[in-house]
Formats: sequence, C-alpha cells, structure tokens
Amino acid sequence: MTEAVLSTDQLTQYLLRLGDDSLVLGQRLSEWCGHAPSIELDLSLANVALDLIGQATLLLNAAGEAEGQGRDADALAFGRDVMSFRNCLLVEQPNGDFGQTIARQFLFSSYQFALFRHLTASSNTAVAEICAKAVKETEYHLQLASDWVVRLGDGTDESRERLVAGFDWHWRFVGEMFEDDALSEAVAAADIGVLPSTLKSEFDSRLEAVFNDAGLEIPELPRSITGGREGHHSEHLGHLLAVMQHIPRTYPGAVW
Amino acid sequence: MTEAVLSTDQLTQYLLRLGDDSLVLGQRLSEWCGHAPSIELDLSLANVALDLIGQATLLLNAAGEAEGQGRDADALAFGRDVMSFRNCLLVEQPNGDFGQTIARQFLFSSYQFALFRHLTASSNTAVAEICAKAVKETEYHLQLASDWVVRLGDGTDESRERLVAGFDWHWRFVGEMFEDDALSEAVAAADIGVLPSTLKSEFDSRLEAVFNDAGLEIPELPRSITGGREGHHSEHLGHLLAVMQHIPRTYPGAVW
Amino acid sequence: AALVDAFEARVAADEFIEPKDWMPEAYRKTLIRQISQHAHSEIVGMLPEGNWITRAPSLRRKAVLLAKVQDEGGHGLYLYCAAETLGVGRDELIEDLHSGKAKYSTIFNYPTLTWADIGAIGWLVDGAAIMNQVPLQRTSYGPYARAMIRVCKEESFHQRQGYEIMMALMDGTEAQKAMAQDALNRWWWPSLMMFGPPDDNSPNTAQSMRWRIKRETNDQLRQRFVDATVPQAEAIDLRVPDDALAWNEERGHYDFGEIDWEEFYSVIRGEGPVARERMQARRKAWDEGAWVRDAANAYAAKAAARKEAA
Amino acid sequence: AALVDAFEARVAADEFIEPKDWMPEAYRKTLIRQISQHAHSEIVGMLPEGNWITRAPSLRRKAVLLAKVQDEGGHGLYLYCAAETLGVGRDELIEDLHSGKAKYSTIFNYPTLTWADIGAIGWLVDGAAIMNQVPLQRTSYGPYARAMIRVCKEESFHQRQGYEIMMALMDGTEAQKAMAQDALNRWWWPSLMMFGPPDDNSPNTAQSMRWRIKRETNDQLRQRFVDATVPQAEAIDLRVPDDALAWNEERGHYDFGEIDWEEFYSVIRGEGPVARERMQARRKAWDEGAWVRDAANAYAAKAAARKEAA
Repeated sequence: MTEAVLSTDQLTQYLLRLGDDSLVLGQRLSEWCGHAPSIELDLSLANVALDLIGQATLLLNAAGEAEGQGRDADALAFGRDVMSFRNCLLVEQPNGDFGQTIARQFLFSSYQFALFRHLTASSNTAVAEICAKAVKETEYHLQLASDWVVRLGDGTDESRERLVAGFDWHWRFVGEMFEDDALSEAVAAADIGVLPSTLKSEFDSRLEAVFNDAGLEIPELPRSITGGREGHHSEHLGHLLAVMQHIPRTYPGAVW
Repeated sequence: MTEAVLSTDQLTQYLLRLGDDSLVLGQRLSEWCGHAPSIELDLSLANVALDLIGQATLLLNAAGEAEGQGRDADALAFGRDVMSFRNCLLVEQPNGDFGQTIARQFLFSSYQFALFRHLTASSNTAVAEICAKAVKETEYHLQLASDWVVRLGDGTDESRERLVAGFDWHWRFVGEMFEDDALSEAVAAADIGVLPSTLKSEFDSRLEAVFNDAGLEIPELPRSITGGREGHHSEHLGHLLAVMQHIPRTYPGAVW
Repeated sequence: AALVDAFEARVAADEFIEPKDWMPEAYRKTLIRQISQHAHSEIVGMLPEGNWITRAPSLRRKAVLLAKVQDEGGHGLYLYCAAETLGVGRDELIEDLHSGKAKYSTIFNYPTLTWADIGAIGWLVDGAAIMNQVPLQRTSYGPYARAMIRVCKEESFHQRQGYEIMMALMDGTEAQKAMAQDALNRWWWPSLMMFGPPDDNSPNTAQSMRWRIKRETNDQLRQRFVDATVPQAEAIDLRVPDDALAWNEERGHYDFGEIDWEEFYSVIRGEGPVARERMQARRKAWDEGAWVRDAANAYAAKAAARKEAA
Repeated sequence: AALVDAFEARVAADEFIEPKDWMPEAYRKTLIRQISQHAHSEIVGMLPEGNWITRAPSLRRKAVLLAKVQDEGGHGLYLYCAAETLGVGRDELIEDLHSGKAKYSTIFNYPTLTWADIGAIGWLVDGAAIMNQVPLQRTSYGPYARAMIRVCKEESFHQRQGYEIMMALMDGTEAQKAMAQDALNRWWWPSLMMFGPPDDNSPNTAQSMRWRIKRETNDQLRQRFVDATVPQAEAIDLRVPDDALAWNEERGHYDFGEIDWEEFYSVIRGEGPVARERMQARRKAWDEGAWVRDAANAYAAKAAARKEAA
C-alpha cells in the first residue's frame, strides 16, 4: 500500500483532536473531585480523570513535536484560546448530575475505545505507542461507565429518569464523533489515523448491548450538532478554559 | 486642623479598597443577568451592577493616577492577581439564591451608603466628586435591598427562611467592613477617608429599623472573618477573577 | 359583519386599534402570537449576550453590554405589557414559552463563542431586528406600535455599539481580526433567516399585511438588510461569507446566495445548537424564582390588608 | 474485671486488639471517635486542595494533585472501614459529620487562596499529619494500626510533593516567591494547632496513652514537627513567621512562640473562615448523591434476587 503524504499541519491537527478530547474531559471530570455521590465514586471518577490527563499530556506533547514550534503539552493546553481547541462537543458538556456525567462517559468511552483499538496499529509510532497504553485505560473507563448505565437504568425510577435525561442531553453530540472530513480522510489514507465513520458499528453494537442490559430504549437520534473539530464549540468550553488557564496566563513564563 | 501626610502608596491602597469593593460586587451581580426571578428584578439587579461597575471604573482610575505607574482602571481590574485585591470578603461571596444576594446587598449598601456620605466631604477632590455621584446610586441600592428584606422577611415562610439563611451566610463578614487599621487611620487623619468604626452606629440603626419592619431578629453576630483588606480572601474570589480576567489575559496588549 | 367592516376600514385608514376597541378574534390571536413571540425573543435573547458579561474585555465594554442586555429585558417587559392589553397574562405566556408551545427567534439558539460574537450580534442581529421593527412602529395595534417606538430607538443604539465592537476588532491584532471574521461567518446566515421563510412559503403574510400587523414582506425586509449591511462589512474589511453575493446594477440591490432552509426549519423545530441550554436556563430562572414572586405577592396582599384594616 | 485486666495486659504487651476481642466500652468509644474524626478529616481535607485541581498550573501538577486528593479519599475509605469493625456504620458516621456532632481537623477550615497553598498544605499539613500518624502504626487496635501503615506510606510521599512545589516557587519569579512566603505565613500556625491543645490542657491524653491509642503527647509531637520543618524552610529561604523561634542548644530543640489558642478553640467551635463552605460542600455532595447510592442498592438487591431465582 502506498502511504499517502500527510502534511505537518494535518498530523498536528489530528493529534490535537485526540489530545483535546482527553484533556477537556479530564478537566471536566476533575470538577467532581471531592463532590461525588460516594467515596468509591470519587475515587473512580478521579481515576478516569487522571488517565485522561495523562493521555492528553502524551498526545499534546506529540502534537507539539509534530508542529515543530517548540510548544509542549502545557503550552498547548494553557496557551490556546477556545477556537484553537479541536475536541468534540460531547466532552465539553457540563457534568450535570451523576446521570448526565455517566451518560457522557459511556458515549465517549465507547467511541474512544473503538478509536484507540484501531490506533494501536497506527503507522505513526508515537500514536501507536500512546494508544497501546491508553486503550487499556479506556477499556476500564468503558467498563465502569457501562456498569453504571446498567445500575442506574435498572436501579430506581428516579435513577432511570435521571440517566435517560442525561443521555437526552448528549444524543445530539454523538454524530460529530463519527463524522468524516478531509482531515480524517487524510490521516486514514496515511494509515496514521482512522475514519471515524468506520467506528460507528462497533459503537452501535455496544450501545445496544448495554442499553439492553439496562432495560433502556435507544431513541431516534436528533440532528447532530457539530463544529468542535473546527474550533466552533458550545458556550461551555470558554468557561472551562477560563478556569483551567488562569494561573499560567496570569504568570506568563513562570515555571511551576 | 493640620493635615496629616499620606503616602502615595497609602492613597493608592485606600482607593483600591473602595474600587475593588464596587468592582467585585458589580461582577457578582452581573452573574444574575438573564437569570433573575422576574424581569423586573433582572433589570434592578443589572442596574445596581452597572452603578457599581461605573463606580469601580472611576475609583480604580483614581487609584491608578495616585499610583503614578500608568495603570488605568482596566489594568488594575484585569491585571492583578487575587492577593492584590483589596475588597472586603462580603462582596466576593457567591450569589447563592436571591435571599442570599439580597442579604449581601443590604449589608453592603448599608455600609457603603454611610461611607460614601462621609466621603463626599473628603479633602481629596477626586474622592469627594466620585462619592457625591455614587452616594445617590448607593441610596437607591440600599432602598431596593431594604424593600426586599422587608418583602422576603414578611412574605411567606419559605422566603423568610431563605432570607434568614442568606443573612446567616454573611454575618461573619460584617465586622471586617468596620475594622480600623493603620491605613484607615492614616486616611482619616488626612481627612481623605474615614475610620470605618465610626460608621458602625449608622449601620446598626438601619439594620435594626429594617429588621424591625421585616419582623426579623438580629442574631448575636459570630466571630468576624477578616483579611480581604490585606489580600487574604476567601476561595471564591480566585474563581471570580479567573472568569473576569480571561480575555484580557489571553490577549495581552490588545485593545477592545 | 358591520363590526368587521368598520374594523377593516379603520385599519385601512391607518388608524390605531386600541384595547377597548372591537377586533376580530383572529386578529387578536395573531397579535398575541406575534407580540409574545417577540417578547420571548427579547428575554431569551438576554442569554447569548449575558454569557459574555462576566468576561467582557474592559470595564467600559462590560458596562455597555450589561446596559444592553438590561434594555432587552426592558423590551421584553414593554412587549409582555402590550400582550396583556389583549387579555392574556404574562405568566401564561411564559408557561407557553417554557412548554415549547410558544416560539422565539431562532437566532438565539446559536452559541456566543468569542467576544466578537457580541459585536456580531449587536451589528447583525440587532440590525436585522430593526429592519423588522421599524415598520411595526406603524402597526395597526396601538399598544404594540407604541412599544415598538421605544424598542426601535434603543435597538439602533445597540446596532451601532455592535458595529463599533467589530470596528475595534478589525483595527486590532491578527487574532482579533480572525475572531471578527469568524463571528461574521457564523452569524451571517442565521441573521438572514431572522426575516422568516421566503414570501412564497409564508402563508400568513397576506392576512397580516392586510391587517397592517405586518407592513412589509419577509423578502423585502431581508433584501433591505443585505443592502444595508454589505457595505458596512466592506468598510471594515470583513468578507461576507457568500460567494454568490454581488451588486445587481439592474435591480439596484445585492443578489445573494440561497439560504439553507433545512437549517432554518430544524432550528424552528428546537434543534438549534444551544436550544436546550436556552430553555434550561429560562426554566431554571423561573422555577428557582417562584418563591420570590410568591413572597412579593404574599407581602403585597398583607400590606393591602393592613391598609384596609387601618 | 478479669476481662479488663487481661485487656490491659495485652495492650501493655503491645499486642494488637482485634475486632472479635473483648474491649472496654470506653476504649471502643474513644477509638470510634478518633478513627472517624480522622476519616472525616481525610474526606473534608479533599476540599481545600480539590479547589485547585481545575486551576493547577501545569498538566503534571494537575495529575499529581488529583492523585493526591484521590489518595485522601482512599485514606478516608480505609479509616471508615476500620471504624466499621467497631460496629458502627459509615452512613451513621457521615450523618454525625454533617450534623456537626463529629469533628474533623480544624486545618481544613482555612481557605486555599493561591497555588502556593497547595505546596504549603502538602509540606506542612501532610507533614504534621505524618508526625501524628507514624506512632499510630503501632496503635493498639489492629485494624486502625494497619490502616495507618498504608496511610503513612502515602502521606510521606505527599509531604515531599508539597515541599517540591514550594522549592519550585522559591526557585521562580518574585511573584512566586511572595506567594510561597505568604502561604507559609498563613499555614504555619494552623499547622502547629493540628497537634491539639497543649498537654496540660488535654484531659484525654493520659488514658489514650495508657490504651496505646495515642503513643506520644501533643506537645512532644508538635516539638518534633517544628524541629523537622524549620530547617526545611531555611533550606529554601522561607522565613517561618515566628519572631520567638530560636534554636535552644540546651534542650536540643527549637523554642517557638505562643500559639493563639483562642483562634484554635474558635475554629473547633466551627468558626473557621471557610467552615460553612466545607460543610455546605459535603452536605450537598451527600444529599445530591443520595439517589445514586439508592439506585446502586436497589440494583444490587434486584441482582441478588435474580441470582436467587435462577
């Protein structure tokens, strides 16, 4: 197979998509720390957040290297404004209640698990190595989220309602994760990345299986809201960044 | 009367105290915009916020002039970190529900009205002029807050409970507003400022009168929490600043 | 039938209809729908801009924005009062908004992503609103017309402030220019949609025009907006995101590209990017404020009783 | 009485008391109070540091802090489990915390104002905690002693991380140095208070020492902490905010100034600067999480029933 040529910018942008997904969701989950419904859940959510921030660090460092302008993960995480972020809209959604958080986590981890499994075979060594480690973490995230989808779906009337409401908030952001565009076609052609649309059937089967266990029905999905991959985000991301970036922006150049 | 000599730094610090009080409370109140219990209240709260931000602009510009290092109100509002803010702890408290917001407003406007009335006679022309205008605004804020204290206190059981809870959150911050220190003694001696302790009896009479109208009892006040005037704030201020300062810090040097 | 004829004659003669006057039920209903939709738009419209008050980049911009959003609340208030003269209560209208029965302008279901969006909204959204509203100052229903006179005066002020924000950005750094262009890219088409569906697909237009509830068609207003706005964009080196845009010497108007009506109807159906956020915020404010409104009513009743007793 | 004698003899011989063993009721109660207070401190202690996770200044610091706060939750968990072996349920203990009946370390009622506070907490608060906890690895109650072994291992790691944050700050800009010094100024005295009231005002100490629930007095531990910490401050050019601080050659210890016990007892009474915030946050998490815990219980019951039926 002839390897297609990928521009530096394309590789950078692709790595930013991967890294920003993990970073933004990690930041969101870390908001739970100390406030979860039980100590056990506090530990679990912190664990997932930690994994995601670890992945983000590796992926953004790789993005910085690809870019070749001397920016590392910190520079990229704390030095870009909202329109330069490339995460999907799902991960920037507010935590809401625990049902909303778990719905988001299940949808995202299902996507990310399918994605990372493919990327372990990436022709880009850095991507392959990072994803080989990350996929194990993601498998655990997915298991945790699936367990809770079942528990809440098949728990009490209230928990089912809250979980359903949590999914209702998020369905409109599912489509974006599986949308192909010029960049994903280019990275797929170069065997570095994968076409998101090809991950959809794995996602759908898992969704069906877990919803079946939880006694939930998958509704007809609403129109997709998209834009995150091009930097057109919801109103939530700007507020998240204001908090996250405050100290590095207040003390430019300082080392911590 | 011999006018005591006031250092540049003392005058600057005093103006920062005045300006930061207005700025921080104005910022807090502006969080309500679009989310108040009724349209009428939305307009009222926005009005108070507007007045306070206007006061802050004048007072911080005066502080910048006193300082003489070329910083204007914007530079001071958006360019200082939390420990350089000199506002009292009361104004940085979270909005909570409307009862908590009104309790805070009543306590603060009562203090500020007494203060500004005295400062209209300041020997510093800038202070006197700013306060001559501001005192009229503050009188309206105080009237608004007093009316609502009475309405909520003498409204329903729920409104009374919520109002009482709102005051309970704030009582510990009352003492700080009336605390004298070396700086307030210096500005009072120079006839520029006023000793906060001398404002307390006016505050107390108003509190008593309004609580009487509202059918509320003034509890024994808890130990004062202090520190704001020296830059030792609660945990709330840092989060407020992260949001408020995000854009100017993200685009240093840009003009808007 | 004599009543109807007399009513139609008064309207045709450009007289104002007042609350105490007889009016056809369909006229009343159409007015309630239109005025309340307009009121809802003002109130929901506080949210996208309100999102930036706490992050405005200077104290002056913060104050101006706060005052602007406050004005919108004021407009909502005038308009609810105008609707109330038609015999419908504000609470009822608000319930209809929250239940999704009543609509509001689709434009407010788009997010404000950067500070430039505040400029774009003032310039384009308030600009489009003015185009819609100026003729309504002569609408046939008196209270509505008088409310619109107050609204229009303030809106044109807002439009200038918005354009001024865009000017400042285009006069700024590369990052600021990019922000401004991106905002125009995102707000241009939704602004054109604010004038509603094309005339050949707007069944109520004829009746509303006859009743002088409307005084110009959607397409006429849209054309006027394009004609007024394109030169403003050019004046500050902004590029309108429409490849089909061109001055048509013959028509004396700009030609412009096809609007994505699928998008428009999706947003009408409640599928706008932040429609859920908007309704969540409104419902939350309303529900969490219930105890305050109850307290005010209870206090007013007590005070009245005390006055009676005295 | 024979039981008591046998119990006391075992304790005196440094044997571990286990859950199934007989123990005096006062011993059991003292242990429950001490262990649960310790557990509560871990859980409440997540809040001041948790306040900075979303604002940590680098990704590495964010991850380290998140892991640390997570460890604290883990410690809380071990300790609640140890308390449960004494026949009291976790929910009951937590209710006591939320009602104000149970106490937690006063130190967590001070706010974290800057990033340097995260360094100061790790260095001083975890440092003081270790001084308190190391002897507890040999406390007489087996489950408590074993929990403490795990806890101590992690705490000393946290203490080093905190000191490392302070080192980085003192190696940084003037603003960073000022931040670090200010944090030490604010946390120093509250840290000394963590060892509890002076021995001559600590009525339970003697009994607790005899039962080997405690193994050193408050003042002994406090002195050890001062002796260990002052050289660390000096090593990175931080000034301990105590004019009376001086090395006493004769005692072989640092002399230090008088602690403001009024402040200590005020904070014990719940008047700490952010005591309300701490309790509000804990209650909110607990109350809003009730439906999740209920759902997990309901699901577990259903699953068990299904298994039974199968």
